[in-house]
Amino acid sequence: MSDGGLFDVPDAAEQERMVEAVLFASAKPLSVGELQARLPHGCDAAAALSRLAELYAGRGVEVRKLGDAWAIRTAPDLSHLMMREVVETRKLSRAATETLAIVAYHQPVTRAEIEEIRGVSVSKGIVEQLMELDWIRLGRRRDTPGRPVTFVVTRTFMDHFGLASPRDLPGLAELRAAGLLEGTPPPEAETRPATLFAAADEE
Amino acid sequence: MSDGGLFDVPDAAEQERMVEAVLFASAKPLSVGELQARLPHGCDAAAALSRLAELYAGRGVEVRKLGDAWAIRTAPDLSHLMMREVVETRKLSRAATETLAIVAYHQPVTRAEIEEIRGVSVSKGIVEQLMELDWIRLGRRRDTPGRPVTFVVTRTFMDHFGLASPRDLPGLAELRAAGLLEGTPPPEAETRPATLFAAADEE
Amino acid sequence: MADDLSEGPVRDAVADRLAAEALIVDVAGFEGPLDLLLRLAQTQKVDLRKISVTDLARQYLAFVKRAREMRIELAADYLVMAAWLAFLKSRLLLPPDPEEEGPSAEEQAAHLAFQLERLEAMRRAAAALMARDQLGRDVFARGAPEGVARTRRVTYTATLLDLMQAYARTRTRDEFRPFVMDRDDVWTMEEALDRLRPLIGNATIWTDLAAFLPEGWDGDAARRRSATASTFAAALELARDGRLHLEQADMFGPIRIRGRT
Repeated sequence: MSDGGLFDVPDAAEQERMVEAVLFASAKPLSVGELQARLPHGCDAAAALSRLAELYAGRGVEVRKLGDAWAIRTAPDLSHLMMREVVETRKLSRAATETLAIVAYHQPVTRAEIEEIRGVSVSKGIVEQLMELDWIRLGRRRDTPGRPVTFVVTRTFMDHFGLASPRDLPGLAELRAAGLLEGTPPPEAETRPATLFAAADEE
Repeated sequence: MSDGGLFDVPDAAEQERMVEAVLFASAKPLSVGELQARLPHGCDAAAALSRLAELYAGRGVEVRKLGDAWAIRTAPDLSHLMMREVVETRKLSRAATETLAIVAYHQPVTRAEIEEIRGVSVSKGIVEQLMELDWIRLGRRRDTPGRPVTFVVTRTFMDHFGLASPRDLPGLAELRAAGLLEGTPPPEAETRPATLFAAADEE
Repeated sequence: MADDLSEGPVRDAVADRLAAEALIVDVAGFEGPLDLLLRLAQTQKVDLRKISVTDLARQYLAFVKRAREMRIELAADYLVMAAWLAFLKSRLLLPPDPEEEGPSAEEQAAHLAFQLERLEAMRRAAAALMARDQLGRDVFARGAPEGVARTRRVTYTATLLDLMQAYARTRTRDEFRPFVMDRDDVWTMEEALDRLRPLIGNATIWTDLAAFLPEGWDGDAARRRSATASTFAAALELARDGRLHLEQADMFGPIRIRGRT
């Protein structure tokens, strides 16, 4: 350990210990930047992280990448031992899970687009519920007339569903290959009922 | 992993994983008995625990015995990483700024001289604060009865205020010319402080 | 339930009511016309891309007709969809009108099929998402996270301007201080007392008060006045304490004092 000199950078093993300690201490995932900020100057959090992830592979707890952040989580195959730790959560309604899936697979997505896909207007309660769970949040406004807000999924969402990246969403590649994630505009909007659905957005 | 047979006992490595995961997820330290109760039948929690403690020895976190229970805790030498320093910048108090100014203009200056100029006694706290900021330090003792200590400004002070030398500080006449003095003092005041500076310089 | 069997109309009424209730439940169970269409399409048991939109339109219209016969209030969007599907169905069955502009009936049908397929895909995706290992259910975070202690460090700052203004303030404070009497020419009573006390012991004979004025205070009138007043006051103070005697022979005559022995 080198802790004497003011500008001594801890060696690789020590950096690994530091990342390990900080990651263990936090219940929430930490981004590389956040980790970096907690380490002494000159440390390479990203390198220490990847070494640490390797070290923990196959263990009872794992170093997992969750979106742009990292966290230590118990191995999923040991969930049966954790009955006592299970947090009872209210079951999400079908409408809410569908809306969540649409945000996750189509993000950034506007409310009108969600309604187009689901064929019904999105109730305010659902968006509120998903935002309260910190699973979706507002993204950038769309550069189209009216500059509608968009929704994207959050780091908490990635953490909750154990997703290392949005690309890891189940079946994403197949859906994309089938063209089901493209914003295919309707052939003509005037006569189609879809316009009526979209109108529900305004209510 | 053996999860098929009803009476299969997990092997040693698997038991270690289990203890690791349970200990990690538990909100409070667990006794050997409690761990034993959480593991499948036939496991040896104590043995797995001691192997795990060994495995973690020297790592960023350690398996520690707390009373008669066990928990995963940050290694004590890394506790400094668990501190987040919030730096708050405040404006120096009026009394401290005045004291500092007097030291800068009259250095080396004794406490009694500062008090004479300010017209009030200088609190110990202010001198300590200015010394802690490394803006003033003790100069040579004055060759007068009682040999009082003197104060001078530091290199840090010069850096902070962007001064090459304390002599670069503008005189009172210049301050007034720059409109930095409020009010209209009597004309004789023009010359008096200047001579006082000169006298202070000679000391 | 023999009565029910014998009385046909009653049984029919019950059956109708049950059917109506089932339909109400069904309509309530659908999330809009698209959801209903998807459910109907799924009964065709074919790839949604190969779905027969005309069959689907027929099924949907039949559903709406039945709901109307049972006087079930259908939301407006179900009826709009019905009207559109009836229109689409008729266009699909007729040869295309070469004069007509806009998308063909086939294109509109294809888009409807796409919409249904996309909705179904999102439903499957939602199910797949929910089936993943979830935090707090299958995967767990540290049960006893060690919080980050926040320490507050306060740094102080000042600018050169602050410094100069502060100095200017201290150097000019005297010039603006509240008015106090200049004490250069004042001999205070405390000073007179301090001077008189040790001298009076030796004054065994009557002595003019003026003799007790301090050196240098008998010349300038202002100074003499101040010293005389304070020395007189001090003499009165000491007389009260029984330390000396005072006498004045006549009005405005000299005041003489003598120590008390």
